[in-house]
Amino acid sequence: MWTVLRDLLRHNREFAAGVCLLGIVGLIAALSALSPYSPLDSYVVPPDLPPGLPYVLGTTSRGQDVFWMLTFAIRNTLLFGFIVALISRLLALLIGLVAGYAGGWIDRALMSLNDTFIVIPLFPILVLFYFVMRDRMSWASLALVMACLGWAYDARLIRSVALSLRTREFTETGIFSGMSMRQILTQEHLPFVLPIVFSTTMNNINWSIGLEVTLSVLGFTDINTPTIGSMIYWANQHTAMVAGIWWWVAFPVVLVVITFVGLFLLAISMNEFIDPRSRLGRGMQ
Amino acid sequence: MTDAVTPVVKVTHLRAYYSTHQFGVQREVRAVDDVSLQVMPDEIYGLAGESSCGKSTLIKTIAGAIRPPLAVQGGSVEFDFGGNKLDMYRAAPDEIAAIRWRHLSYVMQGSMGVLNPVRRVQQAFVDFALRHIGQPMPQFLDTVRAHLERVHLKPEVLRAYPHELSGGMRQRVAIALATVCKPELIIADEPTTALDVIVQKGVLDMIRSVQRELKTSLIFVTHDMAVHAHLCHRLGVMYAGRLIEEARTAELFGAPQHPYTQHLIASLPRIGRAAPTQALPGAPPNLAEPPSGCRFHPRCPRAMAVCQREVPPMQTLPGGHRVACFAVTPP
Amino acid sequence: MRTLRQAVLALLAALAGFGAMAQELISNVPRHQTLVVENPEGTIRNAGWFNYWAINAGGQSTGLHQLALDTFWYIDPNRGVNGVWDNSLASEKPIYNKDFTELTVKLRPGIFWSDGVEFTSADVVYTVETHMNTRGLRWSAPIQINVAGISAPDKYTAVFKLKKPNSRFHALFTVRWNAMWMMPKHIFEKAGDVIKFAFNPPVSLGPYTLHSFDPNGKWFIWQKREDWKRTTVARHGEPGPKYVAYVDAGPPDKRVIAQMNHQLDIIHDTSPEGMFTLAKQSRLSRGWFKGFPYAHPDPTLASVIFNNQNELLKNRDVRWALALVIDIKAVSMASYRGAATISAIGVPPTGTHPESYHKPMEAWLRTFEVDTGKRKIKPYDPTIGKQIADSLRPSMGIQIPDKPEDVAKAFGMGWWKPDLQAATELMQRAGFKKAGNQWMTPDGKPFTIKITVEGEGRPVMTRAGSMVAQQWRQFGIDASTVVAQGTLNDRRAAGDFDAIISWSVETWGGHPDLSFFLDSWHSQFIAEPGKPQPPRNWQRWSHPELDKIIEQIRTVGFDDPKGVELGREYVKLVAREMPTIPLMAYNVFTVMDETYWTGYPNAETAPYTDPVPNWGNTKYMMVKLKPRQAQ
Amino acid sequence: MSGYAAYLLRRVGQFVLVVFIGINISFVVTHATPIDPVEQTISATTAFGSTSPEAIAMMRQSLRELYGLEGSLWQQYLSFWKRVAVLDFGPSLSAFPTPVSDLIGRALPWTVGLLVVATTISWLLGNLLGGLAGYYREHRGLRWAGIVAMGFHPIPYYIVALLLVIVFGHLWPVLPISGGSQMNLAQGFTLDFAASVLRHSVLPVVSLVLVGLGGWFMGMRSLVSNIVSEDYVVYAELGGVSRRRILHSYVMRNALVPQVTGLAMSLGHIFNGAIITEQVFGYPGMGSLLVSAVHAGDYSLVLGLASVSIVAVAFAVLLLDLLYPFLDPRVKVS
Repeated sequence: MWTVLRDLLRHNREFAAGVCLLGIVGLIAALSALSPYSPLDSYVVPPDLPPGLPYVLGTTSRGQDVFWMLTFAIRNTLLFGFIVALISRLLALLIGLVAGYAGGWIDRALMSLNDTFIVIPLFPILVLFYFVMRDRMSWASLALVMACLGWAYDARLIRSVALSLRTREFTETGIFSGMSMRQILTQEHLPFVLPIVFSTTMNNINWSIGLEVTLSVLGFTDINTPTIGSMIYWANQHTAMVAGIWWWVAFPVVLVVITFVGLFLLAISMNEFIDPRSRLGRGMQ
Repeated sequence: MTDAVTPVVKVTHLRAYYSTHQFGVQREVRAVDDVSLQVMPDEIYGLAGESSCGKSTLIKTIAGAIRPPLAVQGGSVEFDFGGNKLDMYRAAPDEIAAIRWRHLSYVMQGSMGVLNPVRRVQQAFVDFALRHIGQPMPQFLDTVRAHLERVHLKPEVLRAYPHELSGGMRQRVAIALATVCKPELIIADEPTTALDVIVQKGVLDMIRSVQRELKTSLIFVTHDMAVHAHLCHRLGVMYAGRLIEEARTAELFGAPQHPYTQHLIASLPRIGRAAPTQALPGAPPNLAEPPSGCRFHPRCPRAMAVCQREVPPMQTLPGGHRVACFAVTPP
Repeated sequence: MRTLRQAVLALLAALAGFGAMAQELISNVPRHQTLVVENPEGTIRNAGWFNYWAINAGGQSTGLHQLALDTFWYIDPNRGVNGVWDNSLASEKPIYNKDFTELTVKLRPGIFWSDGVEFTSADVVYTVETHMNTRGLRWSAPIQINVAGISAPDKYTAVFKLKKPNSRFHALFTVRWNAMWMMPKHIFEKAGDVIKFAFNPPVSLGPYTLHSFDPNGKWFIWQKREDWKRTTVARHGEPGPKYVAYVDAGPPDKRVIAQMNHQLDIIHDTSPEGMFTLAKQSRLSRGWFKGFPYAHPDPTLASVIFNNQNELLKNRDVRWALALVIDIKAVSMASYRGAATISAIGVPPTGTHPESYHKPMEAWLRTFEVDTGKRKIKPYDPTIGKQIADSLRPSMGIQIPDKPEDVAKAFGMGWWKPDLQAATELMQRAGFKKAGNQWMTPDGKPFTIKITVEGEGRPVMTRAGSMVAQQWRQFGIDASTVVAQGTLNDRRAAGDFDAIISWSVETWGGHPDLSFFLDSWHSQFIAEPGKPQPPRNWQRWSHPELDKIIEQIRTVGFDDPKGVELGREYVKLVAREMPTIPLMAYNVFTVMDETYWTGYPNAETAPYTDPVPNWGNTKYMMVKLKPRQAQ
Repeated sequence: MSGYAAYLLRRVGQFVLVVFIGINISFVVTHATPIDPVEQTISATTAFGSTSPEAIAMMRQSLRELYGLEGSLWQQYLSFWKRVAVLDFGPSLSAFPTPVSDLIGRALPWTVGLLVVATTISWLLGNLLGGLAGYYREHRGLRWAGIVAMGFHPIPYYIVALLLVIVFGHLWPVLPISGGSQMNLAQGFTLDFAASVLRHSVLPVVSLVLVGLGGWFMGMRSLVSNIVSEDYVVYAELGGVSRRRILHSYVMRNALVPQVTGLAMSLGHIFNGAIITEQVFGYPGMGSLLVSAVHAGDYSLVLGLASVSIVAVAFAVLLLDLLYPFLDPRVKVS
């Protein structure tokens, strides 16, 4: 695995670029630990200063240092993406592998459920969830809800692989040697689907971050937690764009776009490595 | 055969390598290395050899069916269709396109997948042959139907989708497609290997009859010596990317010169032979780094010192029998 | 390939074409004859509905109640075109009998509906009786509760018989934002079920009639009536604009962009930053104040409203402690960038109120004392308004007034001095303990407060809320804000909050009477915890003294000076009790672009009405507007 | 043909399932909202005027009757399904008594129009360019097209829309950044109206296309670059079939099959994008209506909108599924 990564890094431009971009983003997120200010406090620095020294990326109309806010924002946003991805991966794996392995009516049932979740427009439903949960709609609960909605597309990919594994002889031998379904799935099949899981993770993170940003920009999430979305939200509250405080919107947008492109490059390079035919998880936006 | 007739295709010192460049590692597989041969009009020329000995690559190269990473490194492939001469690797693409199917057609290895899965069989005939046959559609279709009769197919197959046909039928369609324009040269790459024995027999007979009828030349590749014996006029044997022996079929089977050929023939099952033939030691070489000198020497029972140093030249014995081996000395 | 390239080029060309294609803002309506106004209601879901009297009807401030509806009286939140009080459909002020059980209204003759029918007492009787006989109309309830009967002795007189004495009954027909509008008898009596009647197109009693509207509810265009002379505003002159368009102008930044491109003459409200941007970049844009703080102080008192039914907040000491933690200067900066008019007392510092309340009570406030249990402190700092002005002068320069009375007018007078020591003492007296940096409730749990704010709906208030939360947090209280966008009204009514940034004090502005909100503060109306609380005692706070004051006010006349004295008693009471922490007037950044029209109201030279364009009172603005260049 | 029938049956079954699950979710969620439409109405009605408290109490009472909010949740659920059957969602509570179906009827055409146009453009353009890029690997222009498309693809709809608003609303104000058509223009099949609508839809469509394009582009490109090595393509080249012919009848034609499935699978996401975009551009469609309805606590309207969106998307998917067999003859037997 490591050698593969090393080779990819050396010889696959997309992969290398993706790693670099994410490296930058990750570094910025890590810096949040060093922030001199609490992300919740405002008017800790003079407002509306353009980028320069001592405030590298300028300050907001709320008297916050854009750079340090950004570190918290991107940290939380990434964390959010990872949590969603993690939980939804588990779901996707479970359903995908079981469906693929079991086949028959179980497969059919799971897949029609799966297709349902692929087709249903999620945004209205997320908005509705917000209006049920209101201030209980914390960042964590949103992550949970989105994880429960965001597994379908990848479950399909995993299932298709599992389906092909099912007919391989090692599965047969596994069955004859009396392995339980759980054993076969975890010991025999899991290793094969892991690469796909990895690449879909990237797309899934993109997807969840995208929605999180959208929702919080529309004020449909908890605005106390600094995320890229809530940063833009506050900027809009202060009509930063027209007021000429462009750095308040520009830098979050740039950073989040870097993140997206980075993750995305990783995903496609992984994809090409795994399986040139795979569909790049399109539609996950 | 008299020298007055010129060969349909003349291959000289042809070299075609697979060169891959992956993760910075340059690999070169010498699949076809310095091969020369000729095919005469109205002749079935067989190419024999174990799988992965380069025979498929050779005819792909002859047919100009090469795409990266396979590339021609040297030599030439010259066609002569009734005075209309051209060189596959020096002629302009449209010239090549012009001769394709009109003069030179091709039956692929495992012809199962050669038909566009989402379009009806008829479309294939239209795409491939219409412009050569140059008739208005209705007549053209009649011609096609007539031709299908030849290969014992009902005209209905034209309306069918590939997936609706059995393997054998698809094979026949492929062959019908390859022969419908009555080309001078047909290159057939293991056209029957994917079929079960009964169907195989039928297809072979059909190929022979069609060939007799159309007087086309045919390059026929298979690893199955029995098929060769049954079908071919002349036979070339390849080993590790090189042509090592070539002779009229009867002669080759009767008096094989090259140790490898002898082994091939010997290993054929014969009625009334008790002793099983002993297998050759070792395995065919890896063409990425082939043995020096004669590529067969590591396995050759009659290997000599020279075999390791030098590449044995192709020498012509009486009756056009050609062989590349130091152990063989012309009388 | 070539074909593809050509296709792409063609596409681009087409786009460019679109871009270049010049387009009038409004089709077939000359821009220079049109006033374009933002309607803060945004997109009207059922645009084709003009029956204002049916609850949940379509838009209200789509121009409908500013230009097409009318009723007896108007009270102006500022000076008024011709005095604060204007007899509109009525020709005289309300005439009560001495025990306030009968109200006589004299009507103005010669007023006509836009379809040529004259407006008479018959319409009044119809309107009132319809509300008496129909449930679920907008004013059914107040009418059914108050009115025993109505009669029309003659064409121009209407007499209300009231069920019980009520010296404020006329308020129902006195426009402050809106009031009970008159219905056209001749239309509605033919309409069948009043609740199901769309009243489209509306028959107008005002100087404009509906010209056209967007079925998707994004714009409504009104056209001046030929016979505008036969409407009530004619007394003040001819309305300037031939057309008035009320539009959904989108989010704050889009509004600013629109006005910069001179496509939006009046922005209803934007962020302070938006206001400053326009002041800087758009030569002809101006606010209520010519310079800083620009915004119009509505007669609305933005406050931190406690839920007084919350066990922890029942204790006055806690409420006072929380008040003393707040640094109003920071709140003013955070919310309004300093452009706020602060008020320490429970009356908005706007309209005539500074004269009637703030100035007279200054002396009392200076001597006012709070007992922290350990000592007595004088919390009031009369210089805070001035301090804010001074802190802004370096950046804003000459825009900041320096005459004390101007400073007081723009920034307010004094407020409570932050005093963490006193706050700590009060908290301790209330039984709270500080564990490390965290205040613990008497029963040992961490003291947490969630401040509910409205979010995008009211950016400025949201910003104020998060600043207050921050200050409380720094004092050691686990405080945070909760965005209740869209659900705020709901939660406010349900008492589903610890503290909420909103207002339970709204007044006439132009008239010292406080009954407009105060009457509803009587303990008789307080809902059980969890049960919905009727407006406007959102703090669910009651006090025997308050009840006494309210009951007395009910018995004195509207203009009786005794009302003001009682009002001051109320002010003292809430200052002692601190049921809500008054912050500042709700300043509205209404921005007016003088590219096409001049004569907008303003604080210095023409305070004739409230520029905030969703007020019914803004009908008076139309007669003052003049086209800038006659084209 | 029985194969086809079976396929048909399966797809219709899927359609029913989607509608059922989707609508149940939205029913449960909407009825779990803490928003009480009556209180919402009252506070909206009495926000500014002076209304005495006992008056409010009375109003509350009569509103409950008016809105017919009596009845158990189960009864409401049943009656709701009856309504869904005839697409009548009762009166909107925040726009009483206008029927929800009217409001949706007014918004739907806008969203559908936006969606259809944007999706068609991005799908066709993306597949065309992607196909060419996969076939003519060396073409520089196509390389760049690919890079641009990939650059935009991962960015969420909202951000792209925001950027467009900033650019065309602020830096270079040539295109309208809000609304669906010019003011005071009668809606109808007039040239002016059409032009105005077109003009107003440029930016929303562009933002949707920018995001959508990349996916199709890359999907198609990777498909094509695999298909060119398929036997039937190689064989056609050996057969001297013209490159054009090979490109569309062999390569693209085969690549389109999975791309159509892809389209069906991503319709839901595209719909999300459309309503988000509407929100940003103040476009008078379902998206704007949904958000405003949610703010007004009008759950009959919200429920209606959610249901219609789900049914509409599911239906669109069904249509594509039904077309699929004509694209891929193999379906009929499998």
